[in-house]
Amino acid sequence: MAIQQKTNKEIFLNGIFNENPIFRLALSMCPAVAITTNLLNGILMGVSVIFVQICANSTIALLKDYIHPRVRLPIYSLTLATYVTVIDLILSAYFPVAYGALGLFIKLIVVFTFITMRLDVFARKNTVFPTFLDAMGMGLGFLWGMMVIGGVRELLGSGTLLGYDILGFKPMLFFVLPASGFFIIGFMMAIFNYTERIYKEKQSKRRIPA
Amino acid sequence: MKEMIKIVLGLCVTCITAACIMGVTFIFTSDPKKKNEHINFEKNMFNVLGYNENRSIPADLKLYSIFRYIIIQGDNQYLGYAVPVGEKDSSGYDLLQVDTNGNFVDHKHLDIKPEKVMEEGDRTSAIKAAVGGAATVTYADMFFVAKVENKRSAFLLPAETIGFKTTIGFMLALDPLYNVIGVEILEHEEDPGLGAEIEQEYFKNQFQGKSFEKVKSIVVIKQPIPDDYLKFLEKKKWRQGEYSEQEIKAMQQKYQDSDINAITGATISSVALTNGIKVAVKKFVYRVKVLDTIIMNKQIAVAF
Amino acid sequence: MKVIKYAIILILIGLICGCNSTGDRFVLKSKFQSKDSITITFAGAVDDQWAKNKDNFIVYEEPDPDIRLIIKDVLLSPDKKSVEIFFAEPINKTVPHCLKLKDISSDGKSQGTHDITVKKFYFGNLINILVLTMLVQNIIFVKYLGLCIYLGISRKRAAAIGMGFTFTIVSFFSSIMIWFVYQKILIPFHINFIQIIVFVGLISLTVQFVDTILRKVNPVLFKEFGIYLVLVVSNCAMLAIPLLIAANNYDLFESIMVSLGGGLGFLLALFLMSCVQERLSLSPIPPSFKGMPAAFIMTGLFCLAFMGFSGMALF
Amino acid sequence: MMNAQSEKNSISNCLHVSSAPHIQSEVTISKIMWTVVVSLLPPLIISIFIFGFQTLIITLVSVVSCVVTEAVSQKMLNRPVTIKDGSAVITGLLLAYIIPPGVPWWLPIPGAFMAIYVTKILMGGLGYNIFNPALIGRAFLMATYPVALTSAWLAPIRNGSIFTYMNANVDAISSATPLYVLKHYGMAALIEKFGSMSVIYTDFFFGFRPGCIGETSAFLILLGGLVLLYKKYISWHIPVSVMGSTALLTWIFGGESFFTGNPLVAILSGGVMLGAFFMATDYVTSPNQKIAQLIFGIGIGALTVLIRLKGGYPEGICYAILLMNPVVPALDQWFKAKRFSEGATQ
Amino acid sequence: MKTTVLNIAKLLTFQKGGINPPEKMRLTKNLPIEVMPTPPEVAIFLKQHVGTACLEHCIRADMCLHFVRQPTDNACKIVFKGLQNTLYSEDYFLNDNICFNSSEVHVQQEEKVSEGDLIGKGSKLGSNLHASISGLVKTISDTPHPFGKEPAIVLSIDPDAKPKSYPIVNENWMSLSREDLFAKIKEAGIVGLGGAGIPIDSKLSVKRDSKLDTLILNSESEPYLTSNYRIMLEHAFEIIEGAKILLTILDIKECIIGVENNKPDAIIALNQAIENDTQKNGSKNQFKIVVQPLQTKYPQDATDQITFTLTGRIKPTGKRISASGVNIQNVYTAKVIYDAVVCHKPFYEKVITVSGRGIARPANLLVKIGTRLRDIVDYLGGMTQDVAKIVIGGPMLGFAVSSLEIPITKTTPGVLFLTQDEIDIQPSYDPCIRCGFCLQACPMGLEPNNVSIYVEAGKSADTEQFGIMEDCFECGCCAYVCPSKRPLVQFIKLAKLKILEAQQKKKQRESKPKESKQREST
Repeated sequence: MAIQQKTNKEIFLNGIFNENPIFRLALSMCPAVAITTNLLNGILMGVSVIFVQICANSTIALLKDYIHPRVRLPIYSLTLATYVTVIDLILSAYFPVAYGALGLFIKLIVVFTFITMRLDVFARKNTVFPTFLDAMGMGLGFLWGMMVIGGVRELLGSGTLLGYDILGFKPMLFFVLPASGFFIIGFMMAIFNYTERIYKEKQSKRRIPA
Repeated sequence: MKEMIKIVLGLCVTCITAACIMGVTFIFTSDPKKKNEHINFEKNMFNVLGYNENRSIPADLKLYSIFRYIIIQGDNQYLGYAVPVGEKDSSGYDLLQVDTNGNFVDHKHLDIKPEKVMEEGDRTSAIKAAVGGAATVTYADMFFVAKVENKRSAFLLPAETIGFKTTIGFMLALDPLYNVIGVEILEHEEDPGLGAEIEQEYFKNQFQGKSFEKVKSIVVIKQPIPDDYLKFLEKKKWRQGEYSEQEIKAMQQKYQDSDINAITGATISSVALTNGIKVAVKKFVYRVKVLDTIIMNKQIAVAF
Repeated sequence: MKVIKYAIILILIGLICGCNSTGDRFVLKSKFQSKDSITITFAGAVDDQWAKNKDNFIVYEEPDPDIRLIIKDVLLSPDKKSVEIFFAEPINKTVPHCLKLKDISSDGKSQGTHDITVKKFYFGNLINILVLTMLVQNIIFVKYLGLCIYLGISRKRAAAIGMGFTFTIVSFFSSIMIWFVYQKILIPFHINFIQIIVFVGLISLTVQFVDTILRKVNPVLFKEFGIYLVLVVSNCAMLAIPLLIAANNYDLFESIMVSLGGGLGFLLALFLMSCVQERLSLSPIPPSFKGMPAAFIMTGLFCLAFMGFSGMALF
Repeated sequence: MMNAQSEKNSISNCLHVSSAPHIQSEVTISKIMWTVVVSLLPPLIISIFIFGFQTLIITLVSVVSCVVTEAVSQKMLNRPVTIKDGSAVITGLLLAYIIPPGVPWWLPIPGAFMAIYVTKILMGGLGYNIFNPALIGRAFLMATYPVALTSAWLAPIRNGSIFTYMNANVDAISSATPLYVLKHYGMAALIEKFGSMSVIYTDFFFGFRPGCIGETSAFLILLGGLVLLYKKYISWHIPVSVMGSTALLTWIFGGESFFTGNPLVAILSGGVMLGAFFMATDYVTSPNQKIAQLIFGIGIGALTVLIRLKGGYPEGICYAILLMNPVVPALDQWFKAKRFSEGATQ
Repeated sequence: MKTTVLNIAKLLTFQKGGINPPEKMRLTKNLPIEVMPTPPEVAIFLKQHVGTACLEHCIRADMCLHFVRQPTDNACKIVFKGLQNTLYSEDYFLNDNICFNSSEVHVQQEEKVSEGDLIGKGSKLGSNLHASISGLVKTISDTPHPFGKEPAIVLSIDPDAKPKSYPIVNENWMSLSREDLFAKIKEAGIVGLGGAGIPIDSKLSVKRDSKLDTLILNSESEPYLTSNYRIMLEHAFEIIEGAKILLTILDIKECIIGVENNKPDAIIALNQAIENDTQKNGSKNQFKIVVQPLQTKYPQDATDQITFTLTGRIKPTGKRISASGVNIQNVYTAKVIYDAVVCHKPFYEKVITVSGRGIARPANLLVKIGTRLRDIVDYLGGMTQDVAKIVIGGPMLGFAVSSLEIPITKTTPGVLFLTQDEIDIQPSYDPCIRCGFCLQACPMGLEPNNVSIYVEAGKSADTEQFGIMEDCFECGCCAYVCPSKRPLVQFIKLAKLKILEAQQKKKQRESKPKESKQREST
């Protein structure tokens, strides 16, 4: 299989940069826009996603021989829904304040396209360890994205980071509003595109003398 | 056919496993969840009573909860108050049935354990059982009585009002003479930077120390808060010992009868909260007076 | 299109049945007049004497039967067929008010005591919910849900409209089903913690259902909308509507309105974005911003525009 | 006179060769834009007399920041710098005109960035923006500094001292706008606050009322609008339909009962005039065909009245235009010019 | 009389669009037609007209002259620069397609010819060519042409030859049959003088449609050009007679002459001629010829527009104008036909307007076909220093040229020497601001703005939806009104080219599978 030619490191890093679910694939943007008003929310959401993704991916990778391909999508939903319910219950029990902010979006992890996509594209065809790495990479990619957006918004919107006063004043209230998430994601994507372009240009320049 | 059976079996097994996992998690998390909720609620209550890092909670502070129900029996409407009775640690709950004119109707014992009383389902079914028969019982609201050294120190009442966008939930603390001790915003969805400022100390602390007489006719004015008062209201910024007890009292007295200064740019939210507090206090005081009169007259051994 | 037409007719019938009149023979109509008065219209002329006596009227808010509102004044209209009751303080129109009219005397005859409830027009409330969920709480520009599909589909206008309609239809049927299941099964049995799994299942079921029916009834329409049905299943906006309904404890008609409003709001957002995307595809956007980044920033601008609706209430 | 023979060599150097047509009308973008700028200036001058000298400072800051943003961003993107065509100046002027006069002087700067860079340059530059840049700038400021944008109103100066408000505490002299009074306290309160009805009409017409910097003087805006109409740079369809529908719908729904609203006050007391003449008519963000323009204008009027009467803000024209802007591509496609050959008899 | 013409309250005009550019007729309006002395050398192109047969060639050659076109010997560099990047660039070799509808050479090198001799024979869509001067055939070779270079017969003058005169020989043309008249016209090598220059015989020999009922004579409505006006003024009688000949050939009775009301004198003159004619012929006159004053508006002379204006008929998309039951000719064509029929004079000299501030002495000149611009410039006293553009034809439709070696053809209505301030050349253009001016100006109801935006975005092939292939006749109204000074006509030309390419590719793709299938079957 073509996928297995990749080294473990590549599999791991793939989700973080090349196929970053937020900035490159532009999937599952709803929480990235709606709840990243501060860094903590971003981290919590990211961690929940990592949890669900690792569990679901490993489960599917373990059980892939027993899943009939015809009913694979319902099974995916079921698996995801189970883990989402678990994390939902846990968060509501132990992090009631954060749960108030994340509430709906924790439940919506069920329909996160990129998780289902990874289940179908990767977990179904690979053994447990690479799947775990892939899930970890993807999850970390998501977490990283959420942290960046959350951090920028918290800093610019309320002048704090993780609740600690950094700037001492509130520069732009706009960044507390969810609408600002769109702008930040847009600009982050543009930065990604720009770096990629520069990188490719450099590579092609290197190739020419060789 | 064989495939069909295989698929069905596989799905069944998955469903059962999923159900097991969820069930187990639910069982493990339900108790801490409730506990957390309770703690959170209590924290809010203590906050609004003014207990914080600087002012510790007295050891003998006790909170008693009173629930109000609307009971409809045939054509008649009654109010039912589930009140804690018994001298020590509220050993049980009784139901006081009052008609709409404030006259005592009935007094029944409720078959419910004190620790279960916060559970709405259990409580309602206990009241239903006590009232019996064809009556409809609907939960209306609740309030708390705080007792320190066996004396009523405060009433706590959660209430809500319609704000600029959605409902604003808040908790009010009144002293035994119905003067406002404090206000705490529990939930709201006002605009950040505008209506959301109702959460800020400088706004909500304005209600502190307002007398009942003033609250009855309190209005919102569109003037900025005087500088000294503003500094006083921003409690978080108080440094240790900035204000002595006398100074605090003096400030409170100075602004006791002033109206509420609106938040700049969010008059609607300010007015909504102020009116909500006004209405809630008026209704509550009326009811507490009725309840107290009945308890006095009938000599019921309530815990609060 | 026929399906939509029938659905609209059904809803209208439901709404008309759902409207409530006072159900009283002598008292015809009652409504909130101004911010501190209520008007009652009678079938016949009432006596001056009766109307002037403030004690004949008892008014209270429904949840607080023990607290009577203080009546400042009662005005009888010239034709004596309607009465306007003024209160000392502004009334809270969001709560239903109960009125007790003691021994109404009309032409000397007693018409007996009447109990009526004054509340906001139910139909108006429903329309309010519809418009609010569509514009003020727009599922994409204010709630930020369903973005994957929104960004994926909105490049072509025909696709956007197809997706929007499919979404509306599915959300309409699924939310009816979900409302019954949630209110009649999950809540009574205290198993609402498995709502996610149930809702996902029911939505898939609805999609399958719509798919089958559409295939049989209108193959042309199916050809047009069929491809979007699959996408609807894995759409977080689709799941969010029942979750919102469940969280707010709406009644059946309100749920229907929320689902329709959500669907139409989604359609509106997709339509607007598709119009804009067609223009964006012709613009010389800086290369780094081409594609997704521009679409995101454009959505952000839409959000800014939709802030104009915030705080809106129709009735 | 040169000899044709000797001319032959030099001729290909100096002769232009291009495809027909070889003549062009004298109207250019810069001509249109600078005419708009000029017709926008009278409201600024009167605002200095009404609200004081700081309105000039705010307007200057706004214009300069818009122009600088445009120049810098175009430089960074390696595109021709087009600040000379005046479109950035218009955006700057309009942005300043729709914010209250009592705001801090630096406030337009973030708005200008949003208006010029995000709304215009990122979407492809002049001609490709979907939303009106100035209005997006205002909506952004509204979301970012809501307190300043909703409360920094000033009472008009009548004693002629234009330096009255310089360095003054804005809160102390703020005054509610007529629309705010109308929305929250009703018509009676408006009359009580501003004097009799006739005083309201004359004061509002000439601009002696609290409001945004450039929106108060209906008279001067009308003057500027008429210049543009006379020059045929805009057609009457959009301004008339915006103002007409606003007036009509206010008359129907604006009062205590139906058909009792005051349409004249509705038009004079907010930004409807400025919006109708200078913002809704922006070429880029308005439809081309006459019917589409009428629909566009009526849509703006209806949304304005909806937001004013039922919405959370006292004034709705800004958001109404912004909400109608994305509909323009669809309107353009639905209402196309009638093709000549369409009327053909087969 | 003059006032009555101007006072007509509502003059006829076409449905929508159109522009009113400054007329600029004053330069040459009052100058009578002046006969230019015979030049020492003329070059007569074998192909005298643009023709519609090779659309692609015309578009390609004319499209991209946007800023610089560098004609080399037989190729030109076509460059069209967009705002962001180059939209189109091609080295175009002119020899590829030029042999369409040109005439066959009928003389040999060094052969001696006299004025009016047949030197080229028209075949298919070509027309007869006649020697415009007496002298020697110097060479038959490539000569500069507005589109590059094309083969031409070059004649050098025989200084001793006397100018030939053509007395009236056939005043009673009425007695001739239709076929004879037709043959005479064909023989004279007349082409339509309105624009495209299609040979008159093909214009008149369209399938005889029973619907055909009206002959329309139009005149130029472009600024600067006054040759038609002078012809109408000075040769009104010939025009009326020519119209009658045309009516006879077409076998119809009705003729409408549309004249814009900025030429009141011409209207009077033509009316006078018609009056004289009726007086002379009395009851014998079976033709109905009327002069219709029209509102001054460009493009009043375009086929679709003049048909609608005068008859209210609209040409269906994709059909020829004869489907509307009208035949349209230029007034000058009528005059030339009169010459050919009544005087047996072949068409080898024509009246052109030489105008613009760039020429020392503007004039209405009667010149020989094939006269080089250089000779005209010399005759009129040279160019001024600030001439910036030389245009063959009117300012709206003409071709800019870069060389004075280019000769006059049968279709040339005038030569303009324009100065900098007359053309107002912009170094570049701006993006479209969607002002919609072009939508209002387009007489065909098209969307030039959208076409240009699509082309700039690299989606030229998608512009077929805007109907430019069927309806746009590149009148230039859109580009005239555009405040961004966008070269909209070039954009449209480029779009047309790309559409043609796409269509050809599609055809190839469609035909290929068929071939392969056939191969499979065999």
